Amino acid sequence: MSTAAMNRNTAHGESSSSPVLSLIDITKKFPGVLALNKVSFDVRAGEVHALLGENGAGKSTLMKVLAGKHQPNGGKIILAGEEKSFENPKQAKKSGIVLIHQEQSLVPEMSVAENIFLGSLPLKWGNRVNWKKLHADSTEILKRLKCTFSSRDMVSNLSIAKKQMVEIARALVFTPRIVVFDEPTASLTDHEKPVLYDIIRNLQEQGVGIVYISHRMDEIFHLSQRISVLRDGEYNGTLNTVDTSEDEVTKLMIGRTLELDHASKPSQFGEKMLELRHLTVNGVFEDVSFSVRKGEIVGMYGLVGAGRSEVAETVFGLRQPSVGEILLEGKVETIRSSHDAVVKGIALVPEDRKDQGLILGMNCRDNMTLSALGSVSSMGFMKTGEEKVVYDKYQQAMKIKTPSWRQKVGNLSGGNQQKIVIGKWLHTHPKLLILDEPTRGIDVGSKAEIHALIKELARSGYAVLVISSEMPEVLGVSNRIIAMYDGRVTAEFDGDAVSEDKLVQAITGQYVTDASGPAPAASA
Amino acid sequence: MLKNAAIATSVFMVTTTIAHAEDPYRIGITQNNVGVDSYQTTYESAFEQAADELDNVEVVVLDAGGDVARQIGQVRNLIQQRVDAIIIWPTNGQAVIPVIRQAHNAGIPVVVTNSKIAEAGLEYIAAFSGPDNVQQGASSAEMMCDALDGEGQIVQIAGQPGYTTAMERSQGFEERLAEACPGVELVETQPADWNREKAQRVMENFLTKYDDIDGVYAGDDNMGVGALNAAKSADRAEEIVFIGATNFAVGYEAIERGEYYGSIYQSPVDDAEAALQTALDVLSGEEVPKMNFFETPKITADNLAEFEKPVF
Amino acid sequence: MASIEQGKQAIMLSKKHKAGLLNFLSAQGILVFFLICMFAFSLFSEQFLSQSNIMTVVRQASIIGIIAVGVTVVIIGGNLDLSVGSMLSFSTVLVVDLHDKIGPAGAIILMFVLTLIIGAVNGFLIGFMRLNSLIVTLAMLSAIQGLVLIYSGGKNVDIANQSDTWFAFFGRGYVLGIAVPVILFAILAIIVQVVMSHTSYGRRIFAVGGNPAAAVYSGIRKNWCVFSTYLISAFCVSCAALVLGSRVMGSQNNVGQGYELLVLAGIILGGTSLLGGAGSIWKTIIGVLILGFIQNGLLLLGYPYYTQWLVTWVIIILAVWLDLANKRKRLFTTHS
Amino acid sequence: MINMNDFLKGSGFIQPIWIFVIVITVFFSFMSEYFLSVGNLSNILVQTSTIGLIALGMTYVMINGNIDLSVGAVLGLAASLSVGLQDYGITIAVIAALASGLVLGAINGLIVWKTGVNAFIVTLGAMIGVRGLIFVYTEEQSFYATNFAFSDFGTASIGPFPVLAIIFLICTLVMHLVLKKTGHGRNTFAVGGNPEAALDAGIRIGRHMMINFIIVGFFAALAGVLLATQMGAATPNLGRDYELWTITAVVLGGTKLTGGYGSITGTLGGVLAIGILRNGMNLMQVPAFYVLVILGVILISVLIIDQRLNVHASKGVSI
Repeated sequence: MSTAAMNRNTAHGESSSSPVLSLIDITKKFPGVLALNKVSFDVRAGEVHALLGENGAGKSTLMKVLAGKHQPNGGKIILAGEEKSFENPKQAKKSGIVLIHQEQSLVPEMSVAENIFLGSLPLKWGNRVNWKKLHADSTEILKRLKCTFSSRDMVSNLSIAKKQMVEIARALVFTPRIVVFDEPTASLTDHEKPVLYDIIRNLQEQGVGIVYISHRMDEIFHLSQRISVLRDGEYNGTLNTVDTSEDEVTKLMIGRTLELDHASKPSQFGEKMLELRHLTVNGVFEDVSFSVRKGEIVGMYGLVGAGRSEVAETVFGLRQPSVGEILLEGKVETIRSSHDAVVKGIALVPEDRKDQGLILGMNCRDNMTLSALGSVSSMGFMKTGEEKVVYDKYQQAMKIKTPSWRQKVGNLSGGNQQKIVIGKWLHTHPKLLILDEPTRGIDVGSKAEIHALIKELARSGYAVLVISSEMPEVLGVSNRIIAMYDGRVTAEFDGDAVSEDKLVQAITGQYVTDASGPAPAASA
Repeated sequence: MLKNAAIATSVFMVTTTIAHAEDPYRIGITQNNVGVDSYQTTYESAFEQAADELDNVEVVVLDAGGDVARQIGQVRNLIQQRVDAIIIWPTNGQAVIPVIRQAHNAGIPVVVTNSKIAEAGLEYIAAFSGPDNVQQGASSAEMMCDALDGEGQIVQIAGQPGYTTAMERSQGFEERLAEACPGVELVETQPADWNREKAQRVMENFLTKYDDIDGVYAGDDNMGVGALNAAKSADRAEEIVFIGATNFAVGYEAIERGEYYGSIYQSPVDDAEAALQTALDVLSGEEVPKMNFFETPKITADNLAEFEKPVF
Repeated sequence: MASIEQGKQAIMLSKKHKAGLLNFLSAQGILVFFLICMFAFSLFSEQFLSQSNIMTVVRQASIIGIIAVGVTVVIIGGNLDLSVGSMLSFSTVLVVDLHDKIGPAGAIILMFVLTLIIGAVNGFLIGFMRLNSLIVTLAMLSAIQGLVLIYSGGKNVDIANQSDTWFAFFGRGYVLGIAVPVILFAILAIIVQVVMSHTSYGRRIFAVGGNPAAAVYSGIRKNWCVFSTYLISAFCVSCAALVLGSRVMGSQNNVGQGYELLVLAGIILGGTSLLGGAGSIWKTIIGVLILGFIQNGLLLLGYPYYTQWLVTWVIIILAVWLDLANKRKRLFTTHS
Repeated sequence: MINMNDFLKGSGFIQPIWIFVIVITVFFSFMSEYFLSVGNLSNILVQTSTIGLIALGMTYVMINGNIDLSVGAVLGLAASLSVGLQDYGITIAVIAALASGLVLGAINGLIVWKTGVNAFIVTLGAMIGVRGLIFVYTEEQSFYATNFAFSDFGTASIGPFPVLAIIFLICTLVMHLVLKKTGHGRNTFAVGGNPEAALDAGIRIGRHMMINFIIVGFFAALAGVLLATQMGAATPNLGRDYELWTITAVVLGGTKLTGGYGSITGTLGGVLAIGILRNGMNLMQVPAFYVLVILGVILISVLIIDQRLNVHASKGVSI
């Protein structure tokens, strides 16, 4: 702790300008929980200040206090030398503080312009919207962001990346003094990120103070000047980016050095567990062929919208193929429904944990046994004793941190939630495990644990398909990598012998191997 | 039955007198709420049958489903279609007056059937044809007096609040009761919406609330039999006199068994035929009195044999 | 880090113990409210707590209660069923009309089969066609009412020989001094409660209502689950029709009109959320009984019948509000 | 084929419900000679104006992500007040009636806003309770307007156009413009489409909800007053089941129960569809019992068609 305190002092000492924003001793209590305990944080004009911490450390709460969404129980907010207290988000926005959300916070059935000016539509007399001004102003903002879409487009028709741009455009409505980016790249792919970086630098040049929250070390070291760390609701130090290393930051975040599982990738492969032959779902993806062997981890890499999740959903019986075959252990199978898929030994850890993975209002135990209720019941009646045994087994095996099995899963951190989803599927004893973005929005510690778990599962004979938009993840776990672009498989690589350049080219449609090119039969 | 015969003859006569007319008369009827009870349903089929038997009548049969607004719309539609006459079974005695006035102004004669409309509207209608509900209530009160020998405490189960028939029967009953036998005290009135099950529930509550009930007056036999059911379940049917109105088959049988004291005999067939006949009379230019009540006699165990069992 | 977590939990737990009684009371708020109501009425009316009055109220409430048991399952599964009113008319008219035509046994069997078919139509449209349950059951409310009228030709139906048919048992019979409708209600409630809380089927329904997408992604056959809740609802309506038909020994075409709202009011009053994934049969029973006793109590006190509507208005909102307020630990929402 | 889909889906300028309206109009005009007459068409407009006026307000409430089940009862109360208070003069009676709608709407809105209780539950309670208020006020009696000026208004026409139809169409136009062009209208979409985002953007979601409940309360009351002018009277049971037909009409018009999507033009189509079906079936003398079944079946069919079109449009997995 003393090193951290020292670092903080050093950081302050070196500052060329005084902070435009200071949060001093902010305390926030929720019923039964002390979410923030006397946290201090400041941002200078024109700097990118990264805010780090594991999930549940209090980053988002701190930013919500700043943006007027929560009222602090103690502490001060000083903006440009003036003490402020924001009763609602609008006041904070008026003072030039803008929060760009992690979750999509757009209204789908409204135009881009209306979304940009949400809550502050320009009005004429009689409460009438001044459309001329609205679109003129919006167009100008979009131009600054180099966006190609029109302010009149309906948001529901935009791609995820473009939606993210609309969120950012919102920040520029009022001349912002502070912009908070909360996991802005979560839904962006690697090739879309540079646009975002440009925007951030542009804001910096205009003297805007940036708070940047992310789990991705590479981004933080690429962008930020300073890094502050929160742990368990308490301030844990500030570091100058140039003077520190990933290891030091990680240590500060989790309070220990990360015990990375450096065990190598699995290497013993069995027969083909899953094989797709020219699989097509009309209008979604086309002519997808690849296979996964037992004991093998196959990574599927591509942009959001490239059709990766959709391929997984088709294998899991949630979509029906228009053309092509799915083979399980060498036999052609029709998978009619997700229930059918479970019976046939397929497990899918879905992309969206909260919406697809868990029943948030149910307790940990009930979520854990949900996919294999037959195993913990007889004649339809639940055997609660056995249920508890099953739960305890996976809870211990995966080190799930929860006070009791009675805890609602909605109250757990992202990492622990994801482990419950994985536990749920392991208990079905599948032969094929598909993980769609298994570590999205999960803190560094849990991430490493999950990666190790995936490798261990493969070594014990599972066929594993990992879908991810994070290159390090794909490279780190996969034996083979399937690249997808625009609904097609563009290339297949050896996981240990591929260059990052080639991968990027493959998922942006610039590189196609001969082997996986579209077969002429499929287009007929 | 003499009366039926009389109507049949008059229908026959009308048929012969206007058989030479080039176009048949188009008569539109909008009923209150067919299907809510058998009376209205029987009325409808009797009306259609009576019309079928005449060559020169074409009818447009509509049902308001108990909704005043819909009935008004239907009358407007009938005006629009330029029917020759409109028969209306009012969902509400006052609310239909403006639209009746509209029909009147459009030169289409209106015959009100079954339940009366308020005085203000009388000048716009050609005639009313139906039972006298106030008189029915009074008759029931008289039966109650006879049955109880002018002494006792009774309860009333009324029809759906806000409906003319329910109000008129209650009014007739209460006024006549006070007048004819002040010794009989009406302790409580609750509505049961013409619904037998509801009447059964209301009566169950009366039975727990009052240790001593000598008589029950129900707005129709359907509800009266519900009350009887409740009293039988509580083993108190013996000590209670049940009197209803609009004799239903179930009520008729109960009178036969001696469980039910009496009711008012009112035939939907008479009702329907009288309405059609009144309309035809008006169309053929006859002088028709404003108020045409058909007879609704008391029915008790004494004169039960004089009446056919109702078909509904 | 683990120790901090545990520390936090320990603090939370000890706080919980201190507020134990208060928590218990607020969790059982509706039950407490129920007892207060009963007490208040008994002060003003001597008959209110008499055995015969209580039995009357419970017997009268059991028809609504039986239907509410089924609809609670539908609601836990994340849907609504507004068609139960018309369906009750349909089943009652059917069983009464068929009684004299094919005998009581045949009538009952055929009535159950046909009602279940209607339930299956609801279930098919909502479960498999994935249509919105509010609108579908609203449309069915109208369509089934039409079917009843077409079937009966708009006439009342009656059982001719009422004195010696064993059909009378369901609505008028007594076993050990307890009315058969009450016994049926109790048996159905217990069975369904056990199914919902102790079987894998019940667990699946809770999952489907709690998060339909996650249920599908967990390999649960959501469509079948939703479909089956409407069969349960239809089955309960059939049982209610049995009681109603036997009690009245006749039926009108609109006998079930408005029941859908009474049932919903009882369920909401009991505290089952309309959002799905939560709720219980016990709550529903309490809610239905509260409605019954309030109606009865007000009548005994001599208030006109429509005052119960005003009282229902107030207590429904109060009950749900206080429940919510207790969960969020504050009386009012904070947004502007 | 794809173009046809787009067309039916309403991404063009014609909404699917209007195609349905056109189809049944053509159908009935072949089936009945009276159907296409000016008189009959204006009849349809007058008859749909009651449900139609309420549906205008209901569209706002539903786009806002709420629902109002109490409209039928509010209509009944306003009708009773507008007739029952005529001893104080027609103007005062009408003002009091409209005010009752505003107040009850405000009460509903305030409860939804401040307590956070689901609007379905709040207004279900109000639906039962306000009906109780009517009975307390009227003591179960129907009220009669002694002054014919009141009922003359309900039957008056300007040229061939009935006054009630004109009022309805003007209100429709105004509400369409308010929804499309004003800050309140746009924010109504925002609150229904994404309440969380609206809150973050500083939109006062509680206030917008309350305003919309007041709007629907007002229109329910206005519909009640106008219905009373058609009858020159008011009955305590007036407006029962109207909430169901109103919601049905709004949903037919394409407004989503989940909020954030809908239009007044669609609602107008929905209201007209139900009105034309009822009128046309009356003209064809379809027995009343069958009308109920046909309306139910048509409603479900429209839902199915609408869903099929949307499934093809969205590429997501249908859960």
